[in-house]
Amino acid sequence: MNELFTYHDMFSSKGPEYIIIIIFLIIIIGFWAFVNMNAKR
Amino acid sequence: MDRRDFLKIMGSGFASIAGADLLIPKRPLASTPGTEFYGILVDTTRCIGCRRCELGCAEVNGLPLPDISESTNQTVLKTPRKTTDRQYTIINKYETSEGPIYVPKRCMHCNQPGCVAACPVKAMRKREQGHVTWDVNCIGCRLCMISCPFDIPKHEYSKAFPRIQKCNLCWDRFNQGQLPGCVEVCPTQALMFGTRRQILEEGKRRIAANPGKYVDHIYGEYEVGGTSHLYLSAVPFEQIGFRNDLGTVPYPEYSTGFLYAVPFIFVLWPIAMLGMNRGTKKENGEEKEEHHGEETDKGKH
Amino acid sequence: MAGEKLETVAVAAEKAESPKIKSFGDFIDFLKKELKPEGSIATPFNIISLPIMLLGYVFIVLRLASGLGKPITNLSQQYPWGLWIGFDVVTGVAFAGGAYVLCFIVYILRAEKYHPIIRATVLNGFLAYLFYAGAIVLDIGRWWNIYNPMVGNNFGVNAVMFLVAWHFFLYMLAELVEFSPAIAEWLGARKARKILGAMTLGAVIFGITLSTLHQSGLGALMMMAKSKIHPLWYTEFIPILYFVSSIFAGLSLVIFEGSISHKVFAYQLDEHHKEQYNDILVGLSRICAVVMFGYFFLKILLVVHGHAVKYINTPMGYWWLLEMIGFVLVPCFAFLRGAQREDTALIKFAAIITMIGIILNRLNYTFIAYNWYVPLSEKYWPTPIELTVTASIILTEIWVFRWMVRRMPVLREPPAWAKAMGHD
Amino acid sequence: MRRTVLFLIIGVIYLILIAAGLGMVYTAGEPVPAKEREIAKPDNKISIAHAEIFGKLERPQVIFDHKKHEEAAKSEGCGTCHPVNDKKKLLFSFPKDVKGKDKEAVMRAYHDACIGCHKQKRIEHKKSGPLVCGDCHQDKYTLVKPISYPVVEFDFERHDKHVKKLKETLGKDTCRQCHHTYSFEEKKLVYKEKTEESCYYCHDLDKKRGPEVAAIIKVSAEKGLSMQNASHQECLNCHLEIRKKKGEKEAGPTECMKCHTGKYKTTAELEKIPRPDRGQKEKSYIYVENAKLKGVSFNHQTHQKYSKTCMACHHETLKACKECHSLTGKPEGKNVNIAKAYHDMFSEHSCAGCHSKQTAKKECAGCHHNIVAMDLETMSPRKDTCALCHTGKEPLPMPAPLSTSGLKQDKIKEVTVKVLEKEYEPAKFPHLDIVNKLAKISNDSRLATYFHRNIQTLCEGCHHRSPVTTEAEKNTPPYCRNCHMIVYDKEDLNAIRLLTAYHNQCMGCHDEMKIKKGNSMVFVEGGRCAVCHKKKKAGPAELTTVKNQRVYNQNKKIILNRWRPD
Repeated sequence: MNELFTYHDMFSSKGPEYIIIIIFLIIIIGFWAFVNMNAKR
Repeated sequence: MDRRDFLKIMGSGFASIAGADLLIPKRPLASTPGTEFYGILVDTTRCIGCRRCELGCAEVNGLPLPDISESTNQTVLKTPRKTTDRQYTIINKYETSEGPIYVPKRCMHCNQPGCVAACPVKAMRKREQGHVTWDVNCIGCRLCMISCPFDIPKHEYSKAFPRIQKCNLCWDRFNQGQLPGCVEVCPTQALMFGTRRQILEEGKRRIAANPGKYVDHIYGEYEVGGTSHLYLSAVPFEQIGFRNDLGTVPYPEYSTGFLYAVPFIFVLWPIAMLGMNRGTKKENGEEKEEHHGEETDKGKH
Repeated sequence: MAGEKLETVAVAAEKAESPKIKSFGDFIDFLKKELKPEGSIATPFNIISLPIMLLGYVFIVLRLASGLGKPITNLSQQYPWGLWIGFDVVTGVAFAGGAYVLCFIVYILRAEKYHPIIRATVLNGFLAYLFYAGAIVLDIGRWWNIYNPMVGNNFGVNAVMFLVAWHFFLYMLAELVEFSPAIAEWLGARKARKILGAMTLGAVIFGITLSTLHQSGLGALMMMAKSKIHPLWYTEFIPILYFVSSIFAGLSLVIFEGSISHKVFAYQLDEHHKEQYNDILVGLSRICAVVMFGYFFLKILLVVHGHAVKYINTPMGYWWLLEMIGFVLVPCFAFLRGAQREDTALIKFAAIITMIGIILNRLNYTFIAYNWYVPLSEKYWPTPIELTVTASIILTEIWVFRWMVRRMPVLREPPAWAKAMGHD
Repeated sequence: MRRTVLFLIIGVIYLILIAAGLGMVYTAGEPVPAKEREIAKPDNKISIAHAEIFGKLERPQVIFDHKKHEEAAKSEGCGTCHPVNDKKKLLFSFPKDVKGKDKEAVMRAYHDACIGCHKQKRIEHKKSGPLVCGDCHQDKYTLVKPISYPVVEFDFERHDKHVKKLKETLGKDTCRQCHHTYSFEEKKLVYKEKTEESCYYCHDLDKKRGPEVAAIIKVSAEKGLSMQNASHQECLNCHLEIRKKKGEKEAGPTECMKCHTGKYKTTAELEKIPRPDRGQKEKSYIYVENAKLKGVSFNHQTHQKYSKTCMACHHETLKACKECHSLTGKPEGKNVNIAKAYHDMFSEHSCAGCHSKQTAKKECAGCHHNIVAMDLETMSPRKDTCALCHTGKEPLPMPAPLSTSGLKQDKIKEVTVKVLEKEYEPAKFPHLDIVNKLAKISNDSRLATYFHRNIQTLCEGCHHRSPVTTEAEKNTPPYCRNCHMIVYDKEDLNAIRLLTAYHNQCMGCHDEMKIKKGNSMVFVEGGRCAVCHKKKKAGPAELTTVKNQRVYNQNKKIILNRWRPD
């Protein structure tokens, strides 16, 4: 019940989320290179 | 069912798949004019754990009668139980700071029940007077059991032709203008039957009238969007076996996100894919042709 | 399958010349002929599978006679859904996802490269649905009402289950249409072949849309179990997770199934197809890798979003990590590595790991991480009977699959007259 | 080939992981018991944990055996461990010099003091204590609750003992031995006769007091004289001195357990002990200038018998109420006006508060639990009730004890309740006995005797909502049936039915009065119901009011079995 009478920041996790997204976007570049790399020929 | 309304039904069926109805998912109406939710106010400070409600319930519903003699009560009440497919209501005993407290448990009859929203064939229904009832056109998918925050619907696993069993707030007796069996036989009026408006008022009045007797919280006033069963208690509700982590969002809300998405996907996907398909087509089909040609050669030799 | 090995491409070519069916009588004779088993029956596979299947059927009869309760299944009031829904239906459908993905690649994006395996995949998907829908009949308590969502007099139009039911039904039709050209060729029904071939694209688009919805719909079923599923697994975005995971689940099944059937039915394949095949595997594994990579980050994102990070350092947390790292990240890179050095063995291995991971993931939602807080004594685990029935369902599907592949132009080249018609 | 083996190995590893994981997950729901044990008998041991400084401990707490060390250091005396203040008085703190309040300093201080001493002893080849961490920080104490001693109650009896004993030697300056107050002029402790007060007023540092006392508290806080330190200093130093002068058995105890017994005297036990005399009046007529109501004549002597300390009422200082509380409230009284000061329901210090606490006692609660107490907020209070205290004359008239002789004995002898006839024998309700019992209870207590003016007052307990006056007039209080219907009132479903009325009234009273017989919560042999109404021998036509013949028939056997006499 107490969420009716107390404040809690429901967006408290947003910061980390953005960080993860940024990390993802950075990694994806390297990953993409890795995907297109070809061991043979 | 004559041909016309058969068509109507099929029509609505297909329309619903195409999502026409899903734009505004239908949910049990909170209150249509003239009808209001009925419910039961359970005052756990009044309950003396005589288990007569279990007996009354068993009688009106034709269930095997429990033995409520004192000697058995002592043993039965030792460990908290759950309702079963043979017992729609049970009383649990909890040792708390305020001494032993007896708590009758049964279907909470949510204002917006998860089980009703989950049912693919409307076998579970929220009546306009608040009763959540079960019907025989059920297919037994048991999604209602999964969707119920209080674990109330029970499936008769032992039977070859099972039913879903739960308290239906004595729907048929209600229509005969009678009280629910449990309420009728309660010797201390720990259960008060009435419209949700009345029992909520009464609960608040009791809390205000006896300072220090109750915790200032009516369980079911807001939980899962409000329930027709309301509980008063002298101790915090988690001490007498209630979950306090259910939140105040009506359970059907959780599936709306998906349901809203359906019609849009139905419109957008085909369009997008047709576009892609056409877009990737080679204007002069020669390449395809000769490709085929050589394959056919292979086929020959 | 020592038996088939003897057969030669010549035989295949001879089969490719399709029968002439004039009257219904001819059709019956033809069917009689076709129903006769090819090659010897006493192959090791048959010897193992047959008793299991028979036992399974016995148990199915038992279940219908005596209901779901013990000793048939371990289902309880705590755990309404067990192996039959959790594995047969939910997981099985995820595996069948390969069909719509490949259809999208081949028919929508026109990646002709993958054309050779499309029929096998679609057939596989179709059978999967057929038999897993069958599994539902076993699992639901009041199976005699199964038609109610279809023709019942009151539709739960805003229930997720209702959508899923209809989508199953319609998607089966769609896939049947997609596959029907093969049947037509088998029967040598040229006119029908032409019409059905023309219908393919429509069926494909309809099918993909439906798949998108019911793959995620299966996830949406669990949305109202918020208070019961462990917060590491429960998010508001379960449907999306289910959809995304169904992509690589389906593809890895295609890889797995393909690699087996290419051994078993090798005699049906011509050289051109064979040399193409490795290339196809590599391509598929690349797709898997990329999708899994995205899926991994999606999962992490949702855990943070759901304020569930604090649970990582608990038993459930370790279990979650095993699923995420052991069964998503590791196979993801295994796929990549395999793709780079065109190492089919590694790819197949990765596919298997991925499939196990998907199974675990789906079972987590149905009974492992579901009601995770109940003590051991009340927990659910499948009974031998449940396992046997599941096994027999899968084996039956394989038998039917084998029967159709042997007779219809699934892996083998369609007859010349059919090719001339084009479409698909 | 080698690769397949590799794959197999990896596969096996995966299998193991899954198995282990499943095992973990399936046992995740099991409850994990992690409870702190409590040491039953502290016997003179002290646990050194300092949660306020260290918070969560890295190593287990040290349980320090004070007795042992006392004996070991008998020759050197307490001075070896405990510091001495400027007045050559021992301060019972440890260790001697703690530099700062941070973890490092405190830990260092302890280690230096303890280990240093132990080392010293080793060097002197005497019996010595441990030097290694594990020997003091013993692992078995990790899950042990830090030892805490029960508070010492220096009740009137002990006070009386001390006074008598000291009078022999000290005579008239006995009191100044312990009692003192701080004067800001002289900046030191002074003693004024007839102003002795409890230590708590100034040394209970965490109580919030009025401006005057707060200033003094501030001083004692600076000096670190919390209640604990102050009392240890006062008592122990004195005891030790006497021990030096007169030897062991004359002197008071110096052992923890001797004072910290955890046994407390009840008011009843202390009733005979004369209260310390600082010139308080026996009876006083409480009268406030131009107050609305008449004055109250208050018997201080009788009242002080019912409280263990003076502080029970004199919460700030040992002054009269009106010193701080006036008609309109004064700052020194936190602006609480005198009406509130006397009638505050929820204060332990006010008359009304204390009296309403008395009504919660089990003898009284039976009736009083559903009688709403009257306080200032009550609209239109009953004049006769106010008049009970506000007599406006002295001496205070004590009414005669209640007697039931006035009532129509035979008429109210016994009541037979036939509500549950279908199922039970009619219940016999010993009405007269109960009335007599209540009268007795009332007569036994002074308070009740004073407030229950006539026997009809008692009727109100059960025959509620019917004023005394009506009952006084014609000797026939209403029946339960007059208000409570047998059936449900369809209009007002909350209306209490007769059945409920009986059950709630009877059992409610029994519960409140903690009567085991007829208690609603406690199971009894042969069943709670049978306590009041015996089961009928024959099976009932129907068990409940529910009409359900079909079910009844199909379950007849079960029912009859259950209703066969056992």
